[in-house]
Amino acid sequence: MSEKLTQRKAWDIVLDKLTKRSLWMLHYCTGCGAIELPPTMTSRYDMERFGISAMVTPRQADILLITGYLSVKTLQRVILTYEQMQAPKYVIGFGSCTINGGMYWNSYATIKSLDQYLPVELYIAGCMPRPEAIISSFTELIDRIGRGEANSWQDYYDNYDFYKKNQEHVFGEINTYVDIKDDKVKFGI
Amino acid sequence: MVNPIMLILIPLLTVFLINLVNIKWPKFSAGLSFLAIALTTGMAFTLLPEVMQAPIEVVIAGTKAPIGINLLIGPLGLMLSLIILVTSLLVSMYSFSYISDERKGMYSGLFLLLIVGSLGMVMTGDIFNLFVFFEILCISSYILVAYQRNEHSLEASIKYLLLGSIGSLFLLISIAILYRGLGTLNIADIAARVGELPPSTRIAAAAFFTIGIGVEAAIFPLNSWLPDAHSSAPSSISAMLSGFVIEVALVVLIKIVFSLFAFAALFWLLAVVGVVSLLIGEFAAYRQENIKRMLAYSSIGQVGLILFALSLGTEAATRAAFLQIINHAAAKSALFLVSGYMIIRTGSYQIADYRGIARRMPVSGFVFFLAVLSLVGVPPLFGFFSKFSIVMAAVSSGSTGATVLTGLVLLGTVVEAAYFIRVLQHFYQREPAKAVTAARSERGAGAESSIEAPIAAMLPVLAFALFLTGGVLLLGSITGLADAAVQDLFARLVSVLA
Amino acid sequence: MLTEPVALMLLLSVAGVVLNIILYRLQSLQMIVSFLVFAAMLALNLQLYGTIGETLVLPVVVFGQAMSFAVSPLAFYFTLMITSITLLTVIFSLESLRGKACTQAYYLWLFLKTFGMLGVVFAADLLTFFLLWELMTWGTFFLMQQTGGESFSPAKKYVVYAVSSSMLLFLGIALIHAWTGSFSFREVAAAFPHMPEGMMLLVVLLMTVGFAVESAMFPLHAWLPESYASTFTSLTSYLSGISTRMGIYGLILLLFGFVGHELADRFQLIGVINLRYIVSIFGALTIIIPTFTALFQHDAKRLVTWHGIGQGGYMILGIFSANALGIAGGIFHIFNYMTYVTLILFSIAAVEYRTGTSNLNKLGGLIKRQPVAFLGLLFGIIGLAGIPPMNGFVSKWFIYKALITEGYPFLAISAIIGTLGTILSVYKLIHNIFLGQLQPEYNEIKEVPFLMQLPIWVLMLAVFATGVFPGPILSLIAEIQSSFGLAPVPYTMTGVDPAAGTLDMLVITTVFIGGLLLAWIVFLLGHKRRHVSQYQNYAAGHFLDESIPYNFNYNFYTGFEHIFNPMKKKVIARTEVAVSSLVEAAGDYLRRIYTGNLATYAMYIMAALVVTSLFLKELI
Amino acid sequence: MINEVELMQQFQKEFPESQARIKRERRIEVLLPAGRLYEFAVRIQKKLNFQHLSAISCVDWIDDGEYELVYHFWSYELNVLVDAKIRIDRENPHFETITDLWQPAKFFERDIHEMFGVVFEGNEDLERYILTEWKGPPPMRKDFVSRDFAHRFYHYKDYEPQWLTEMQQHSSGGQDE
Amino acid sequence: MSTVLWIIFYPIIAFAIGVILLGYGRKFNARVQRRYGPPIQQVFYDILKLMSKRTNISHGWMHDTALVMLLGGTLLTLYFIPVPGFDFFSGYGDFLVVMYILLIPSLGMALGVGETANPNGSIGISRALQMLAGYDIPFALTFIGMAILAGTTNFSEIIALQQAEGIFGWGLMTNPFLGVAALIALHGMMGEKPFEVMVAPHEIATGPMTEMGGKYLGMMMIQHALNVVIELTIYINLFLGGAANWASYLVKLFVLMTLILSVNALFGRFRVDDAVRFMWKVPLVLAVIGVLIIIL
Repeated sequence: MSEKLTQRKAWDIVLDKLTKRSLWMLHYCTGCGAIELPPTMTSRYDMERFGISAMVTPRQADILLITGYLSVKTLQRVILTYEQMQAPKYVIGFGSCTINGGMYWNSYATIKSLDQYLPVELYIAGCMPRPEAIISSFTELIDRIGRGEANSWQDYYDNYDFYKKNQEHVFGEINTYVDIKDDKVKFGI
Repeated sequence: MVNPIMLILIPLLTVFLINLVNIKWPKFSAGLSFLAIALTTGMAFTLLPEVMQAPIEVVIAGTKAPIGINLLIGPLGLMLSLIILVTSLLVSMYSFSYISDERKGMYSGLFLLLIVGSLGMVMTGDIFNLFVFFEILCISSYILVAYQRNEHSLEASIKYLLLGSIGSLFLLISIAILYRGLGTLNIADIAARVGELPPSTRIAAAAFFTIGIGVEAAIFPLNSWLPDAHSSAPSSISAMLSGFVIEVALVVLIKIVFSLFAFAALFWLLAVVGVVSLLIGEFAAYRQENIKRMLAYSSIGQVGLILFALSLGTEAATRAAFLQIINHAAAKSALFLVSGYMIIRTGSYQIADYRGIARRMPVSGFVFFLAVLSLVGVPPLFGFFSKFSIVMAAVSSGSTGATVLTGLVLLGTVVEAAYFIRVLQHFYQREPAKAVTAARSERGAGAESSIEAPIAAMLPVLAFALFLTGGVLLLGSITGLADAAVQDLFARLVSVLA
Repeated sequence: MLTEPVALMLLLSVAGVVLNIILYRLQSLQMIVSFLVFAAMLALNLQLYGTIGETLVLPVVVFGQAMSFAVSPLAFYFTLMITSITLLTVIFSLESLRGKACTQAYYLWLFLKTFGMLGVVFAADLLTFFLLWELMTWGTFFLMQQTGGESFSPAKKYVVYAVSSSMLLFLGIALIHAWTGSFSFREVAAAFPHMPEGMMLLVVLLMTVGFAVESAMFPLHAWLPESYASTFTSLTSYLSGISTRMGIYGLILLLFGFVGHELADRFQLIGVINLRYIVSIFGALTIIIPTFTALFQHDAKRLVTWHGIGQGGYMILGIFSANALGIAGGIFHIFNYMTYVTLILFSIAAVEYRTGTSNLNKLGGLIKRQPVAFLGLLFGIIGLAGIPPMNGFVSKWFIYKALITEGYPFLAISAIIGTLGTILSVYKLIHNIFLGQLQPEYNEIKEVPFLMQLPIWVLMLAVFATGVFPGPILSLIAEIQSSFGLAPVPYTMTGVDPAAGTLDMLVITTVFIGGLLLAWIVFLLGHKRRHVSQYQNYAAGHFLDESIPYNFNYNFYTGFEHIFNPMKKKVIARTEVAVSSLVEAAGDYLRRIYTGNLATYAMYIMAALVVTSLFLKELI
Repeated sequence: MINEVELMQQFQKEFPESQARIKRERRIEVLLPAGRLYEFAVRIQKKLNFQHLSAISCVDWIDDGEYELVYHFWSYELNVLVDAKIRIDRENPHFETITDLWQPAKFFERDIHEMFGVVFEGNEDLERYILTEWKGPPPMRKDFVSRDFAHRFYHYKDYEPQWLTEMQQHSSGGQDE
Repeated sequence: MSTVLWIIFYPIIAFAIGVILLGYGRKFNARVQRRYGPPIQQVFYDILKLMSKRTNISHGWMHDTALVMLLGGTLLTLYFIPVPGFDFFSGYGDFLVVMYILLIPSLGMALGVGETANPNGSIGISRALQMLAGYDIPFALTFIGMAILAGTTNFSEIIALQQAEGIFGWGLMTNPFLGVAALIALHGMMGEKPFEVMVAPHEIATGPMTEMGGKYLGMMMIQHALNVVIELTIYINLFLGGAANWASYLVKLFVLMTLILSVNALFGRFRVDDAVRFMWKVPLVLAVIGVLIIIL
């Protein structure tokens, strides 16, 4: 996670303090961890208290949850979804499978460490973490955004070649019609 | 001042001349008949101004009534003879190229006889002469219908012959009743003394007379011969038959009914029968596949319309009827002549085989199109004004019955427009039928070459078309002539009996 | 006498017909000549305003009535529309018909039709009116079947409808003539009230049904969609723009010229139901049923022609409401409708010119290639749906206000149902053609040439300008109303006089533009935005590219399909088939009378003899 | 209703070179030579009315150098499952398809082709559908060791956080090798 | 002078009320599901976050202009609805104008969503338009009924009439059938649960908002907030006697919002054609009865 220190203007500080209260999570169940999300949403843990609610399309989402193991085939779809999301966006890796391959460490079909392919903001340890862990990760994320340190997404724009090389190593060329380098210039990230 | 008798003598003498000439030089017969008609037409036109003032009375030197020729030419008679002569002039020009087999001499002779018959009927003042000319007319048309000698036309002409002879028999009976009752054969005398006859004999004479002439005038129940006869006759002859023969018979019927048997009930009966035959003609034509039968049924319809207009009894209606007669003569003859060459080129009578023919016969297609529009009554053409005045006259005659009948007439027009437009669209289809592509003419061998009729045949057709479009300009003079004819007719009208 | 604009205009259109006959094969010459003649006619038309009130009598005398023409405010209003739309159609077709097959007679019939319409509108007596009305209907028939092939059968159906309608008119005119003895409008109008009750009802019924067929009122509208949509699209816009409105002109003439309002109310049936209310009910049905049929059309042109019928219903509702505002709304709606429907159809023609098809299921995403056509269609559909600031709204507002003040809630709600149906089908039109994914085969198409864009720009300006400043047109309509002796509409330059109702289009538009500016500022508050390709789209993680058709065009309103399917029983089409088979059966039956064997024929003659003699005997 | 014993005798009689035995109640196992399978399948489907082909599985006998294809036929009336086993060569695995008899065979054969590399002639749709991006050998073969491949192909994070080592000392669990 | 102030600040006040109403709605829903629920100002946070998104994607110039048209149309409608203390514009456009201006935002959104070339969006729009046809017919009939009853189509005159006789002069009291029909139709117009066919996250991925990200979605939420205020105010003006002062206006707003939210929280979503059939059965019949009472 690159520690890019941006000179943050006064307005950005206030903005971060306010926008941290509203995060929309992309309800995209990639692995076995997705079953933990309904309890966090419903009345017992109710993540909506923190302003986090589930959204269906990547355009509207801020958080992308990678819940569990990622086979090569799903990784393509995850990357397409990630690139369709609007910055600032945060990837949260669920469980040990995203950290170092987890239970499928020796499988030929699953990727071992997520941050080779996507800039990951937070990891939640556990094979599958319980709702309390998810809630604590969300609060951690909210504090980070508040402090203005949650800018792992800039890392994807900065060293896109590193990510691109790893991705092509695993599944060859895909065309997501999103030109990251051109976006970096256009949006001035 | 040429003596009106010449109008009948010249064609009659030419008939004998043709038979002589035919032995050595058969080719000249058609030319001779054309010349004769042209001469007669010229003379008729010279008579026009004088007749307008007063009808001419011609009595051949004192011969006894039944044999001597007693002519009475008024504006009505002259107008009809002009129609007859002009139409037959153009049709004879058409038949130069249309009739080309060895029996051309006979054809021209009978052609002239037909003209003599109709001229005589129109001009005669003597009732027996009327019968004589009526016989000449019928016999010549029987033979001409059978001219093509195929199985279909022979059967049609036999039917026509038998029905026609029944008709002339009734006519003879009616004349006999009148002669026995009044002892004279001159129409004017009969008209003056017809009151003396007891009502029952008068009714019998009227009934026999109406049915007698009615067969030839194609009134509803009596016209069963018409579809076969007109469709199987050679096109030039069916053009003549539809063009003026039926109309002449109809006008003569009305003239005699006006002068001798002017019963109000008879007028109503004829009006109703007129509308009924209009509807039958139009509805039957709607389902026809054979083009000439369709035109024949359409003639029945149009004659019905004319009969309805004539039997309304008002001056405006009669003038409108005369205009419609002129319109029908021009339009229907054009249609028959055009379809004549279509049949020759494609070798079939079925409309289905004429798909896309207008592309290869552009001029005839266009004339067919114009004639149809005129018959249906589309404004700039002549037909519109005749139909317009008929409806106006019928409705302004005031009686609710007439308005209802006019409604039916308009319904007939809608049906007529429907089937004629269907045929027209069929002609202008993009992809031609097999028969049309196979058709060849002397003009060129290619599939796209024009299979138009030869020039001699096209000229009369174009003349008719020109009349239909240009006729509007000389509408004033035509209505003037028609007015004079109406006055002449109404002068004879005996007080209308109950 | 010949210098008057009226005579010149009629003469020019006849000259146009003759010229086109002469230049039958040379299409380019035809185009230039027609363009010049129509331009001259429009110029003449503008001078016409000064000569309102004058009459022109032609030497041609038919049936004792000289053919006479007069310039009334209503005539000026309609000729303004006729000449302007014809000029626009000609300009449009200069480019869109270049090199197309079977267009030799295109301008010929266009001139014939224009001559017919001008004659009808200028006519000052019933004879000229009917003569040129026939000419006009036949002109429409020939215009309809320009493209040959499949356009023939709908054209034939039109002939049957048109001929029967003109026959009804003919009978009505004949009856009027029989009663009043003359054709000219003045005497007829004077003698009309004294006509006996039964005869007047018959005449009014005949004439109304005759005009209803031509203006495609509800039960008699079946001929319009198929026949208008199967000819060239520029002709479709010309026909649906002005041709069906001649029927409305006839209705106006009949209702205000002859019958007059107090008479129309005299045919009391039950309580409030009188002749006017019955025709308004038919008007309301004309709005609802065609609009909801348009909803399910798969072809752009048919969709718009079905709307043509629907919008006719508004005009009928407006005219037949006995309220100054309503009548002004109805007449104003004729002008509005002409502007935006021709605009829509020109845009569809532009699309068809480039893509070759107007099938809604095959098109999509053309906004990227034909922005001008899109803008044209957008302005057109806003006008058609009657949403401010376009002119469609103003005339609809007038009609609603009149219906509410007169206390006809169910007519007003039927109008609103019509508007909603219009909005739905109109959105389907613009969505299926311009929005959505661009199909790979339309990648290279370009915008239409300038000559085709010019009419679109002109009409867009007209639709917007008359929307914001309806004043000038309303002043003309007020003049029309006073010429018929009705109370003129209380109008102001930008809307309605505050006393009669609250509508000021200028204020609405300025506030709208203010709102847009404010929204634009809010839009700029966010960070920069970037245009992306159409394949960068949410498809639940699926990769999109050219090979995947990713459009929702077919069966756009599935919900309504379930609701309306049981109701679609095609009653009108079945009645038509029944009538034609009845005629065929009658034809077959009557043909059998001529059996062919001699004996029956002889028997017929004997029977005729017996009948005639019996008939005469007991009557003497 | 014929029971398993009679069924087995019938197989024995018609296919003398096959060994049929009853594994347990309602389960019959038939070892067939490769060539006779299609005949057996036709026989069992048409005559004995075994409508259901529940699965085709493949066993990799790496020692014998053979694949074993097991066809599981099931009959609804007899409620009996017949496993027909055949052996084919492992290096160049080929066998004819039975998709004309049973439609689902298309899917089973495609799966075996992808995982084991067996080519079924006559089955025109043997395209890959699970491991779409896989470039390596058919992964289910025994000679393909997934762990070595994973270590070579994927990147592992050297992950020795401080708290993990403390936990391991206190915890009673065994070492993770 | 006061009208200029009103013109400038009125949208901001309306936006604030709208945001609070929506926040209150989400809190209300949470509490019905026995959840704690987000803070009242949650909607404001959401809008702020959306507007501050760093990257925004658009599918063409029409996508942007349509969004501007969406918000612009709503602001236009806002000015034409009389609110206590500010009915300057209702002198220039009566409720017929308002009924038609209400259509501009939906048309704008439809064009923008169509431009995004996403079938989910198009299906969402087709459902929204069908629902529009569904609820607008009874709604319009109640309008017309009230107009005929009051004899005028001008908003402020209708309000004045209702306030003349105090509580019994309210539209709801004088003609309960029209009032109830309008309430059900209003429910459909707000797009609340039983009739929430447009934004159906489970079926068509939030329908029209599928491709709207960042500031586009922000603008749509601003518009939604304003729209809620507009629709409620229309109902209040026609049937609850308008508002003499701001206090009663706010109370009426919240009471009406609670009523609608309570129905919204309990119901599942109708299918489109069932929703439209319901709208053309119950409220339409009620409205027709109401109108018949008026004209007979």
